[in-house]
Amino acid sequence: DLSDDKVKIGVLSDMSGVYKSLEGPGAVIAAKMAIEDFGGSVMGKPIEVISADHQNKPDIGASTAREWIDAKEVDMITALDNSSVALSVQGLAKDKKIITMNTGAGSTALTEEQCSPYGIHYVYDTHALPVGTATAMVKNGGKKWFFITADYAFGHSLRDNTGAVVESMGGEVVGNVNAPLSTNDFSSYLLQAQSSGADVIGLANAGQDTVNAIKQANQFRIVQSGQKLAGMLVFLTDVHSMGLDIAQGLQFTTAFVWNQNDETKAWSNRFNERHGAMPTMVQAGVYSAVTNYLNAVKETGTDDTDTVRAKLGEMTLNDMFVKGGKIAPNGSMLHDMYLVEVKKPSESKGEWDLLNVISKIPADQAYISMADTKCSLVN
Amino acid sequence: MQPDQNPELLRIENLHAWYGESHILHGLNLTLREGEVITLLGRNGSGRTTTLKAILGLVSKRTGSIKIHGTEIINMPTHRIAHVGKLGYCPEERGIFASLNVDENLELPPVVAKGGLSVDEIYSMFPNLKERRKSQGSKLSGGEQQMLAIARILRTGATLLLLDEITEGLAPVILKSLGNVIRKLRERGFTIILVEQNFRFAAPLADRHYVIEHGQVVEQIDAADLEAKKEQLNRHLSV
Amino acid sequence: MSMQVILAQALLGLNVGVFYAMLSLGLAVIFGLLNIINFAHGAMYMLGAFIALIGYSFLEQWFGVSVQIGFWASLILVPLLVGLLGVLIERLLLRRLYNLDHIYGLLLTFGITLILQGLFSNYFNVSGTPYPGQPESLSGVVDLGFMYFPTYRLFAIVFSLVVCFATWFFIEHTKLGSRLRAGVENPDLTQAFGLNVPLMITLTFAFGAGLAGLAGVLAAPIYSVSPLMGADLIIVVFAVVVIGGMGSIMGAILSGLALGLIEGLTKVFYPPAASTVIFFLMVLVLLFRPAGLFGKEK
Amino acid sequence: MTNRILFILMLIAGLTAPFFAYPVFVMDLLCFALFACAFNLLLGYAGLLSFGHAAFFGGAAYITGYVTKEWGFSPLLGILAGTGFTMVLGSIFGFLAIRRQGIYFAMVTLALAQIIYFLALQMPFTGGENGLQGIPRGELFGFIDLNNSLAMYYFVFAIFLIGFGIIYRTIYSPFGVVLEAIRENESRALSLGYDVDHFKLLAFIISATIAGLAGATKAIVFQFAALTNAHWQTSGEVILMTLVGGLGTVFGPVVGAITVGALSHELSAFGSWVQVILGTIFVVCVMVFRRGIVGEIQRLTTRKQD
Amino acid sequence: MTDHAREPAAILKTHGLTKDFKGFTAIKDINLSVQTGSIHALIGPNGAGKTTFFNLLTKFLTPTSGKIIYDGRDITHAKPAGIAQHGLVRSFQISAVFPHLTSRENVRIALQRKLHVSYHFWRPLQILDQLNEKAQATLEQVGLGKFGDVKAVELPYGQKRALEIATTIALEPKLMLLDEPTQGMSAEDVSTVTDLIKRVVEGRTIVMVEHNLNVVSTLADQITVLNRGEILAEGNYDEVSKNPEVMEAYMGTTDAA
Ligand SMILES: Nc1ncnc2c1ncn2[C@@H]1O[C@H](COP(=O)(O)OP(=O)(O)OP(=O)(O)O)[C@@H](O)[C@H]1O
Ligand SMILES: Nc1ncnc2c1ncn2[C@@H]1O[C@H](COP(=O)(O)OP(=O)(O)OP(=O)(O)O)[C@@H](O)[C@H]1O
Ligand SMILES: [Mg+2]
Ligand SMILES: [Mg+2]
Repeated sequence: DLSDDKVKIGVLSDMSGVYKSLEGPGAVIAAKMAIEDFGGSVMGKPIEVISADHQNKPDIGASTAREWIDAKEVDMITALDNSSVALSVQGLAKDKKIITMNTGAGSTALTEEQCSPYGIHYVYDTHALPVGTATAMVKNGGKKWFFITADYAFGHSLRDNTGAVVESMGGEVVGNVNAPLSTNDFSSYLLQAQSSGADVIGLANAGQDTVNAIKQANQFRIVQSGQKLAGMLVFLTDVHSMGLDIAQGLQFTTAFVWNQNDETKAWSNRFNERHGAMPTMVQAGVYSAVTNYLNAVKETGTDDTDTVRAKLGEMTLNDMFVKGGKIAPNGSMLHDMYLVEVKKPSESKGEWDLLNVISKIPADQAYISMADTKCSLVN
Repeated sequence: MQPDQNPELLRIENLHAWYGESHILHGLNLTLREGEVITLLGRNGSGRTTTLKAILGLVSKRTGSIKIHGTEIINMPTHRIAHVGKLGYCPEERGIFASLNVDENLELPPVVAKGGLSVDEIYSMFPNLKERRKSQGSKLSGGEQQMLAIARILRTGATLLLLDEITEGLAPVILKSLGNVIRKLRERGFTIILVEQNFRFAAPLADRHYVIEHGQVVEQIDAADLEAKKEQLNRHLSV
Repeated sequence: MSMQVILAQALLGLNVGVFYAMLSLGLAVIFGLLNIINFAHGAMYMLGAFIALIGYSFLEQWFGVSVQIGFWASLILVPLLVGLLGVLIERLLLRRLYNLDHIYGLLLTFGITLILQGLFSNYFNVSGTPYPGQPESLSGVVDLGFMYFPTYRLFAIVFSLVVCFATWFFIEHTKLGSRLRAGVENPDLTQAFGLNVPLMITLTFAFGAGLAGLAGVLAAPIYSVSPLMGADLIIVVFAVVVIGGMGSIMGAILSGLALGLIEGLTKVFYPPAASTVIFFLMVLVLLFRPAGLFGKEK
Repeated sequence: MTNRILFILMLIAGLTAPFFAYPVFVMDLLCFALFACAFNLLLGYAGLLSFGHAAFFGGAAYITGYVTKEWGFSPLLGILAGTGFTMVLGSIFGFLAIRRQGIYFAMVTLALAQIIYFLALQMPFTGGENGLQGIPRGELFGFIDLNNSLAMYYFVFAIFLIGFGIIYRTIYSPFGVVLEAIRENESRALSLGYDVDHFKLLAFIISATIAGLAGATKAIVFQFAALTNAHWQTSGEVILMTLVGGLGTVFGPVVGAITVGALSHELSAFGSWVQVILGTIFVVCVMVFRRGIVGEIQRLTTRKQD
Repeated sequence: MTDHAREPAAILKTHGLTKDFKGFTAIKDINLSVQTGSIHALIGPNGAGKTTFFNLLTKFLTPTSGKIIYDGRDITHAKPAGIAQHGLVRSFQISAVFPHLTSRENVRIALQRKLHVSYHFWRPLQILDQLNEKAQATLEQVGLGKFGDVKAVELPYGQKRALEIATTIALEPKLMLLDEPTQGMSAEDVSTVTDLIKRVVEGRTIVMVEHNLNVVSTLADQITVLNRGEILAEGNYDEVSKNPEVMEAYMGTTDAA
């Protein structure tokens, strides 16, 4: 049976800031599509969506989530595209016994040090990202790295994990500079990176920050002067807004490529019609997460948190977004990732035809194994 | 010169003036010919300063008629009146600009007509000021400020001067020379309205005295009749 | 650290500094002459950038007119438009507050800032939209020997410096400055002398606003255009004006440039403090020279 | 008389509120109301515009959060620690700022607050952008579990009443009278032998302390201390609240905080339009309702009596 | 000079007091002594330095060099609030009241200081009621007995002046410093204020700057004439007004006034 006679899903996302275009309103659309495709109701009871802007502020995120849980009968919270916000909401949801299915945040702390029995990390994490990208770059001779890091949980985590990968491959981290979230002038940081003598400038940031940094590197002719840029977290929309002229050749890791097969294409085109842009991996991830949550509710016949969470842990996830995905006890959703490269302008056959898949990174390489996890729920 | 033959310069009829809600002038009438010097006498708060301000449009509301050289100015914005009326104003409490130095204060008022004094002439008339040319207005002594306030309207070429309590805070020695300045201006054909507390200073200078009470002219005394009407005057000016 | 690195960072600092200078100049003109703390100055800057952006990219999409206003045209048009908004704000709102405490002007402009920011946040991403209209002629790089420097940024530096010093000359070396100061100190008397004070005040405010708008256009090709671009800047610019000495035109220009440099170098030596170093300096300056570096003690 | 009636109304509203509204939200309002009252003491009664009060509000939250989370302080002790911290911080700020006048004063407080913001961002214990999360609500006096939202609510309401009471007393005290005199004519007060700076400093410290009390309480309520609370926009918001409610009136800031808080909450679905609406309210208040809600009501009622 | 002979009775003395303003010496090496219980007037042509001297005495300016001794203590470096606490109080050229307080409250502010509760923000206002009687008495002394509940702004000019004096004497000053107390007043107000000063002087000392010679001649026991920052003459009215240097520099005549 269902609490309050309905299932309510909360989409808590950045609706106005740096991450707006990669998750934001698109995530709400994806959630609604999931509900529609599910049939609009479960066990004859309505499914509702509620959404809000966390403004990238963990306190706002947490207090919104608190009110959703206390006063608005929300059963599951998704999106959470900012690691600080995700950590605070997941922490709160743990106390309040509510499932969070974070699709947007990256920090591995969510499934490691601060893992929660009700927190699911769905699309990617800062361990999965460098495995493909950094490995490939170091292999191609990029031994010395300099990081420009977004100065909060996600950036730090991405930098540390990438640095570890680089060093494990015999590379070296020669420097780092932290830039505040939502910096609009990276020139000073870029010049510092340039003068460090590094082979690779690792951008441990995301969204608009990455776009700005890459564009400005182009203005200052940094790549032309012989250094490589490594976008550690790049979304489809970022490539789209930079344009292929600037972005071509950039390699990065992603969980989803919209035009990979007919199934993804079909869904993505439907999404594009409603949203006006092709889905990013996290938007597609919201669709998948909501769908699977509803499946679990339907199969167990309840929205009781423990029951649903247990069910999710047993299921093998198969849909247009994920094939053979498994949700581990620490909350990490284990699935394959892809190393992709941005096409040359000449290769592109359309506005959104931007990426070539170079290789697949199997789930067991991408994600921290249950043997190594620091999550207290596992060991 | 025979001012009473000269053409009329200023005619005020039935002037009413308000500050916000308070009605200060109640139908004031007054006429002035070119070259005349008159005084406005009255107790504190009788409305003398207000009369000058009303001429300049510095009250919140005024009605009636004020004509200068035949031009009606009752509805004119303040900044045009000085030009139209060739008028210079020396306010009560001096109105020296604290943030400007002496030179800047002196050169601030725009020229409204030809024939004003040059800066050099002015400094020779007020040597104290010359010494302090670069001093900020706020740093002048009270008396120096008073001199500067008069000096600066002599530069503009104005021929109608509205002088409000210019003797306030001045040492007797300065008062004397100030008296001489007014006399000289008078000889040069300036028309002057003096608002004065210091009757001893004003009496020998003026052609005519107006006594104001509660925003109306209650008495008008020609210089010639002054002795005869002394009694009346004292009654108006003190309790 | 090599000299080259420091030189390169100094140049970038100067690049930031000219924006500080131009903005604090406008603020100083408005504060120094009108005694108003224009909190909306940052919003005017943002507005300048947005008008340029809309003129370039959105006219057709929004209004169905197929014109595109290029960068050079914006450089002239935008300051006029922002100045016009300044006229409206001054005439309709600020004018009624002159005889009240300073803080009401500050609060009013704070409110206006919220409105403008909110309006643009509804239509534009707060993290910024790129301005694509940078003129072709300025799109290259200049090889300075120790670094490649984008031509446009060099242009922005030179152009702003010219504007700043021209303004300074205009205000300090013409009678205008003293008339304005007088008009603010005692508007009634100044008008009684025959000066059109309301007009002077309106124009001054509009000029200050226009300067902010101009800075916005100049900034658009460098930074992405965002509804919040002015909000964080304005606080820094306040500090610049205070350090320079409130009301001192030259003080605003010089301290703007200097603080840009200092901030730039801080980014190299101790990046976390870059956004705060100015406030430390401000506290120091106020403790030892309360009227600011170039201000006159009252 | 009117104050007494208003006080009773406030008491009734405060006691019953959690039965009508979401208690956490009401607690949030109470914290802001107290913050605004503290701010009002300074601007409305001492004539000092501080643009840096967020430093106290936010600073106290961090200290309270840290000592309860890391050192295991009880919530009450934690709040006292946070408040005590702002008392010290307020003394330092006050000492530096009080010698400056008018707008310079506002600027110095703003600069000092920016430095606190910087520290909050950089110091390891604050968690930077992540904020200080997971502050325990703990137990009051060792047996009242504050995770119970009603218990928490009445605890917050009691704190509010205490803070409000201190401010009320201060306004209507011999000290308050001297403050008023200083605001009216500073140099005259000086020449009567009052050491004006000392009075301003004391007012500043009281205001900072109560602002800290509000911030510390908020940290316990939300179990969170975040940068937002120390940001200059929070300093701006508290001005808005005070102005809307009525500057220099005892109850104005309370009404203002509730009005502004409720509005932003109700309108939050409209995204950035909230800002536009708040901005418009700001402008309207400055232009036509300079007395604020309570101030206007007072004027109307006194007029009727005349 | 007879300065030394008068020394024991002097409540205020200056030694070589000098004030420079960026190269301009407004006050030069002034040695002045004010006898206890007297009314001492400071006159002189405009720009002579009277206001500056006054500001030095009241600590609104700090001297460049020299010393100020008040009631046996060196107050050269005291703070304005400090000297007031020792009974040296100034009144202002422009009327200085607390405009939105009532007359009674104005006076109470002054009386309150002696209660030593002014920092007590935890005490209720009612403890100030004990001052009401004294306040009323002080108001009556200056003829404002009926205006206790009137706000200061609403008082006419002359009464504002009286209120200011009431506030000043409420402090029970030993030495009052008055700067042009009759400036801008009509004849009637001048005489009211002059009377008032005469009435309140008992047991106190007054130093005043004044241009109105009538006032000076009726009130002052001792006159110091300043000119260009220096003392030109000292003495009572008759002595000073007959001094030819004074006549030239101040009155502007060479004949006796
Ligand atoms: N700005 C003002 N607002 C309201 N009332 C005013 C204002 N200025 C003057 N008054 C009032 O107007 C009346 C006339 O004032 P006015 O200044 O004209 O007097 P006056 O004859 O010049 O006397 P005084 O010797 O005081 O200068 C007085 O009652 C005064 O209180
Ligand atoms: N702050 C200052 N800076 C520079 N010069 C000053 C300052 N204050 C006063 N002076 C100058 O010192 C001289 C003495 O000024 P002061 O005000 O003491 O004169 P005063 O005797 O009071 O004259 P008055 O009777 O005209 O008021 C004047 O020439 C004045 O310009
Ligand atoms: Mg007058
Ligand atoms: Mg003087």
